Amino acid sequence: MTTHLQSQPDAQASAPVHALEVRGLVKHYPGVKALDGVDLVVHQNEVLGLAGENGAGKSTLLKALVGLVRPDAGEIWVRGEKVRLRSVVEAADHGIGMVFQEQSLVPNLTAAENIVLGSEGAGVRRGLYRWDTMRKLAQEQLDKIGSQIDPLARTDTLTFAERQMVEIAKVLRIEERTSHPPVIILDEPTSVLESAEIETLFTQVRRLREFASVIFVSHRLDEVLDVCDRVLVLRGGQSVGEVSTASAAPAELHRMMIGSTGSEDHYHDTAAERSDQPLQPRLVVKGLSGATFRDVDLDVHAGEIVGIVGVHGSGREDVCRALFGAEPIEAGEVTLDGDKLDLSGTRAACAAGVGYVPAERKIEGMVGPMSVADNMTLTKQKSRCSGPLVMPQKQATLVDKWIERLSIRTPHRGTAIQRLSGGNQQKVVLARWLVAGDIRLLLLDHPTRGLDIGARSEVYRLMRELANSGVATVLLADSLEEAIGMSDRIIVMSDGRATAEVGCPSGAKPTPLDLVKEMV
Amino acid sequence: MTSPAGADTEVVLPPRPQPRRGVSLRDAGPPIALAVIFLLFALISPGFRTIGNVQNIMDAAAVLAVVTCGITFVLMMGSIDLSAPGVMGAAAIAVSLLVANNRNGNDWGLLGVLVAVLLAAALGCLSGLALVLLKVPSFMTTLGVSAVGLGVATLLFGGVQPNISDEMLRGWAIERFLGLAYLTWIAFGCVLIGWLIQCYSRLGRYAFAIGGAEEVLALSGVKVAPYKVAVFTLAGAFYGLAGVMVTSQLSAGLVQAGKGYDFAAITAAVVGGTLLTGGRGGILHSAVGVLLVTVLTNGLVQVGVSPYWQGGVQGLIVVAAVAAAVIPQRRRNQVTK
Amino acid sequence: MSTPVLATPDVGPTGDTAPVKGGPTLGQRLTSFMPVIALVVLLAALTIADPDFLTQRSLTAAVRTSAPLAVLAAGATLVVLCGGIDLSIAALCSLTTVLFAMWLPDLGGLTTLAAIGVAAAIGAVQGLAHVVLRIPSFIVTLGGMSIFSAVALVISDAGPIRIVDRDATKWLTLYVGGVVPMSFFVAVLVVAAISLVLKLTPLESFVRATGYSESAARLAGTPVDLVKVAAFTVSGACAGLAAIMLVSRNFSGSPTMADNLLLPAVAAIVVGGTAITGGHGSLWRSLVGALVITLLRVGLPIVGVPSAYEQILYGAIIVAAVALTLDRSKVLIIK
Amino acid sequence: SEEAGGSSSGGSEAGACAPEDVTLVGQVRNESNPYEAAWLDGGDAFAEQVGLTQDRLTYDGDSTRQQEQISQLLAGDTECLVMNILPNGDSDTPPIVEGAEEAGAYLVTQWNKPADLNVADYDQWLSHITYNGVESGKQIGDALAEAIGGSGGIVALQGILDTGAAKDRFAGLEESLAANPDVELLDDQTANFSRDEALAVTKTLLTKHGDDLKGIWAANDDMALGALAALEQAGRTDVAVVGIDAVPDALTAIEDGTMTATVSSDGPWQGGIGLAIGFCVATGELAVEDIADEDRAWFAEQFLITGDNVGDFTSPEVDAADFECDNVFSRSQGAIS
Ligand SMILES: Nc1ncnc2c1ncn2[C@@H]1O[C@H](COP(=O)(O)OP(=O)(O)OP(=O)(O)O)[C@@H](O)[C@H]1O
Ligand SMILES: Nc1ncnc2c1ncn2[C@@H]1O[C@H](COP(=O)(O)OP(=O)(O)OP(=O)(O)O)[C@@H](O)[C@H]1O
Ligand SMILES: [Mg+2]
Ligand SMILES: [Mg+2]
Repeated sequence: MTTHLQSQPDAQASAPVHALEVRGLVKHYPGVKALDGVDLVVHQNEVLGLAGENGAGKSTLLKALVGLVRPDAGEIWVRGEKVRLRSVVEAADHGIGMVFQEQSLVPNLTAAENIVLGSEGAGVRRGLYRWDTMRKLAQEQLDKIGSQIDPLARTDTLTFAERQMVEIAKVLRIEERTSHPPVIILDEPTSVLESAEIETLFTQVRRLREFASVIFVSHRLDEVLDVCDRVLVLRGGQSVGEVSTASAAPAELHRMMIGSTGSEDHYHDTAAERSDQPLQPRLVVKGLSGATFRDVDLDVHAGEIVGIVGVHGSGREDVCRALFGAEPIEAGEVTLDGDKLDLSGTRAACAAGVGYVPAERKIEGMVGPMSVADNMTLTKQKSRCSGPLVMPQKQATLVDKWIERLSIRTPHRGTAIQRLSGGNQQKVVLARWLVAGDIRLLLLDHPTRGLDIGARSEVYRLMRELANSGVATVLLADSLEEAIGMSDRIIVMSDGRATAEVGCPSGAKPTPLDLVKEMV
Repeated sequence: MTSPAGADTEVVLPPRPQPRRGVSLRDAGPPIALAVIFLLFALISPGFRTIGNVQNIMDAAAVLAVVTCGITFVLMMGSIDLSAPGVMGAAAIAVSLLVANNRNGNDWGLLGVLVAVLLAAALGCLSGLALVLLKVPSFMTTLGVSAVGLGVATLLFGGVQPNISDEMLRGWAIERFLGLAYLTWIAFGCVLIGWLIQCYSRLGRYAFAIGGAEEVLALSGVKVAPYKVAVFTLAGAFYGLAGVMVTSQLSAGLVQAGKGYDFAAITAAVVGGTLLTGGRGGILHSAVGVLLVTVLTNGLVQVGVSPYWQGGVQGLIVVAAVAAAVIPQRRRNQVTK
Repeated sequence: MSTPVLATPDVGPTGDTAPVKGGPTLGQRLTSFMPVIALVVLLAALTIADPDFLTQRSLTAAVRTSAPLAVLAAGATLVVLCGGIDLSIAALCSLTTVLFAMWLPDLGGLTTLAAIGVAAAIGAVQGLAHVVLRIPSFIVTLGGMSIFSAVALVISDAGPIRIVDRDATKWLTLYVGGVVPMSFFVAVLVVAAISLVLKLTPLESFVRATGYSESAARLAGTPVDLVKVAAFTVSGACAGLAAIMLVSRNFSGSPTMADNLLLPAVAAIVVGGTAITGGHGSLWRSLVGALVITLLRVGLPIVGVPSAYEQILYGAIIVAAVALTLDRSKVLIIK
Repeated sequence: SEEAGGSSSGGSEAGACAPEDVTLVGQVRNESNPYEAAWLDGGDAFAEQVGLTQDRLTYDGDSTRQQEQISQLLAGDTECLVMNILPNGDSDTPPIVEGAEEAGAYLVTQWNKPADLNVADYDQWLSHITYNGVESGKQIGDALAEAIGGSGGIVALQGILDTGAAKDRFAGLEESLAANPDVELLDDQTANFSRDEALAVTKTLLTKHGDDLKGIWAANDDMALGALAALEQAGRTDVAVVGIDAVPDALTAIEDGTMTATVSSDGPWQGGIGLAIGFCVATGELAVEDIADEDRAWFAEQFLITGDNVGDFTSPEVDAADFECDNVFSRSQGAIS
């Protein structure tokens, strides 16, 4: 059931005033119109989903709702009152709080401090901390989401997922701050979570609905349909339609997002495309040991995608980094196409034709202030140089080709990458390994984290293409489904050891449950 | 670890995921280096291991410790502060003209000290304001304020050396309690206050947080600018007190009272484990760093290293100490600036 | 959760994202000229204070004076661009003046090359210590500073060494076209050469990537360590060249000759608008910064500002100059 | 400048200047120490005497900055420029001399000059005045030896190691030690002519040598005063201290009996005399050729000040008669050998 006009109030939301209403919001950035007259209505006690491609303007819209982005035009109404939001504090005073897409915790403070940051309340009196109160306040928040995290642990000792929990606990402080029912905004909260935690989060979201309104963003459309009451679709900075989740299917949503139709296997998993495996594996890892992993054996054939799954702390990430020479190893032998792989540093790995896409894009993946073009050609200088000299024309042609191929939304190849939306940034990082075309082994750590379904599909297609052209791929997938969908074989790791291997040939895929059994 | 995290966790908590590698060793490095160097000197030189010399080391560390207290907060924010020479000079001259002295009839006593410290705090505040209002990096604002402070001091100095005759202020350097000069106790007080500020005040914690992730504070609705200004003001006050202490020691107000203390204090803080990029370390780290530097200076004289070589040997040992301290925390993709 | 079966958009970039020209805007162009504007304003102010200041002789002298500072600052700018700092430049420069003076009688014309070579090698050693031992550059070079000073003191027997044979440095005292002092000409050449090499090769990306985000640069396979060592090496070589310039000016080498140039050199870098946090900036900016700092150092007293006020003005002006020159769109957080 | 000059030959037109056209420049390290401030005041006094003003330049003890200022100065109008310069170190003199020679400015230097640089080789470099550092070092050494009764241990605080003054004075001490075989030099350290550094170094030396230490020889009064502060803080009254320069505080200390001896160089006179010589030549009252070779580089008279004669020096005055053109070399103690 799709309506392309949203002014007519939904029958089920009978409340006289909307919790939040946005009219004609416009925001320009140099070269981009991030928001182009967005309208949005959030009813009391509902979960509104927000869907749209990377760069559709979701984060910008949401940041405008918490006073971080000043819109160029348009109005924001909170509970029937027109407001101007100039800061996070003002938004919080109106009962609007947000969990940001990029993690935003202070790493060297305790979890408790992060949770109460900016609204310490009784935790601080006359500028002095009262740690007991502080911990109690934080514990209350953590209890709400049933988290076991020690409030006095330093945040940088927590895992990614734990930190995400702290963020959610933090935004829930808004309940204490206002007497009105709050509006809580979650911008891609699940992209870094595992399925168990996602369930916890959804329980929270459903609990929140009892007394608050929630705006929820995710690129996993099934999730959106699962947890939301209504989904608003954004495209090119405009609201293009609304879907009631009771009846919609992901495909329909997706069609609205991209504005065209089409149907294809999401994972492009067609057995026919795969060539016969050579006898000799391309990558052979024997007894690899490091600080967080022991005796890992692994082999990957050319053209094969091997997924590694495991719970947090399984050490799979460090194995990946070690194979790229970014983490020291204590023992073990690694060969690539029969030659010993030099693990002494990242440069040697690059030279040997190994590529690595790190999970923490913002810190490790990209050089924020540098241009899209420079980020894309940073590794494979050969692709833009002739001899020792950089050829700007050669670079421009090449970069534009890849911008087009991967549908990277950027005003220009010279735009600083930090100005792009998260998904588009990830595409640039991926492109970095593809420009030279001499890659033999690709290590992908959550390569689709934060990507919209179209982009993700594009990445999957790329991975397939690469595999078919003979690249061996190690994949730490974003979800078990992704691992199953993409991999030819899956290695299960726990406590730093490879504990099982599950084959998943095309047509005979295991279910996520099969894997979970192996993981615990 | 100076974080209060461990201090009041009396409830039993669920088991943590294994701690990050190297956390404990990172903080243990500087104290170990201090102990090793101290023992080494004690072995080599009989003069070094006397009680008198240990008292002397503590006394000699007093001024540097106070300066370092101030600079630590700035470094914790990830900023840098080169204003100590100017601010100390201005405070030194100011206090020597306000307490009983040979230049004018003032005899303000403790009030004079307070005014000098306030003047210094105002200069510090100036650095902070220039940083947040003009958005000029602290490296430059503090360098500028240092020059301004020296200029103010030279103006006040006016060609005739001000000498203090104030008994109280002179007594700070001379009179002793439990074998240590009052000034040394003042330094202890400063370290204690600094530590309390760092652990129990919003200012201290926010300074720490600003060094960790400034942009996040803004996302959380915290206005960082006032805290930055406050930190520079606090640092200025510490420098001012240090300037007063130098004046007390020399019984005279010198424009050059703070010469060299900027780099000495940064060295001490960094040797103690405070990172120049901010967000790590703290007052207790810095205190260890101050002792390390002072022990080195004293020990090299005691051992009789040629004055030509002393600076070089000290530099070498500082580098070696830091190198030894970072070895346990070395990681492949660690960023070293 | 099910595996969604969805369409792949195999169309190009959708919607309104047709690439627009992304060249620098007028505002951006203006900020990159800010150091020059600051220089002109300062010169105008000095001329108003003392009209005699704006004579060709006087300007030539100022430009000549700025040469060693400019070379020192230019070299150290590379290290700053990589995200580090080199505090040893001044001490290394002093040491090189001593080495030059000591070697000149034996090596003759080769001394210049030998001295610069040794300075470069010393810079490289510091760079290696920084990347291999993972000691912050601030500490390595702070240590280097005191070590070089000590060595210089010891080998020179704590005194200046006079140069009798001035032929080896005479070329630096000549004038190009009768007006441009050779030393400044050389400084410009050095800046131009280094800038060109950076611009035309991938080195510039390497340096900037290292300075903006070292871990990302490393994971992209950029030769971070090599780039840093190279930066320190160039910085050392520049300190060596600055030493030759000082010797040509002072007719002697002395173990403390350049020590006081450290803060002015760093100030020149920052006044030029290079971000002290790394990544953003250029050698040209430092060259202009060096001119600004030189005008402040020599101009203020010469136009008759009394010593105490001179310091206050100096402080105020360098802060104001940076407020003018720093391109804040490139530096997100000002520390 | 149009007046007919009295000079006969020479590269420059010596004596071509009308008195009112003469520019007087005095340059010292900084105005923030009493000795150099007094020097500049002496220059002002002379300038007033001839109806002119003196341009006061300071370079903050920074050799490069001194050179930069001089070359900028010489790039201006140099026709009737008279400079009385305190070069920062020996090596700073040759470029100043050559610059002045080329530009035709009249130059008098004081204190620092490389031994092999001959003033008579130049036309514009009128004179170099210094004090016999070996002599003064020896004088206070002897005074110190006498004060400690001819035998016992002493320590030496050296000045900035690469200055001629520091070296000469220390050489004087060594001569004195040779003459007083029972006096033993226990240690020598540098405190860089700084009061603050002297305080710290002396404290360490006091604990190192304890009661063996009977006397402190300091290469200038600032360090002597720092040492006195250290002694006061250590509660030691049995240690004799000597210095050089006769700064007001040292004279007070000698009056009080806490310090033993110092040597006066008469700063105000130094500030005036250099300008006076230059002025006399510039206006033609004195011709360079007429200056005797032994007056081109000479030792000026210095006075050992002890408790006996300190009263004569406590209020230094410039005597206009000293600056008369036929009197400018009256304080000469002979040519520098
Ligand atoms: N600070 C900025 N400066 C310039 N352009 C920006 C800025 N922030 C966002 N944009 C642009 O605005 C558009 C919308 O970005 P936004 O982050 O809102 O997308 P999004 O829908 O959240 O995408 P994603 O799913 O990838 O997070 C993008 O084209 C992006 O490049
Ligand atoms: N460099 C490090 N120093 C200290 N601890 C680390 C380091 N890297 C990882 N860890 C910890 O080691 C454990 C293993 O982490 P790793 O990221 O390899 O697991 P993972 O299976 O990839 O988890 P995820 O699914 O969250 O990516 C985690 O608890 C992590 O916090
Ligand atoms: Mg987004
Ligand atoms: Mg991981």
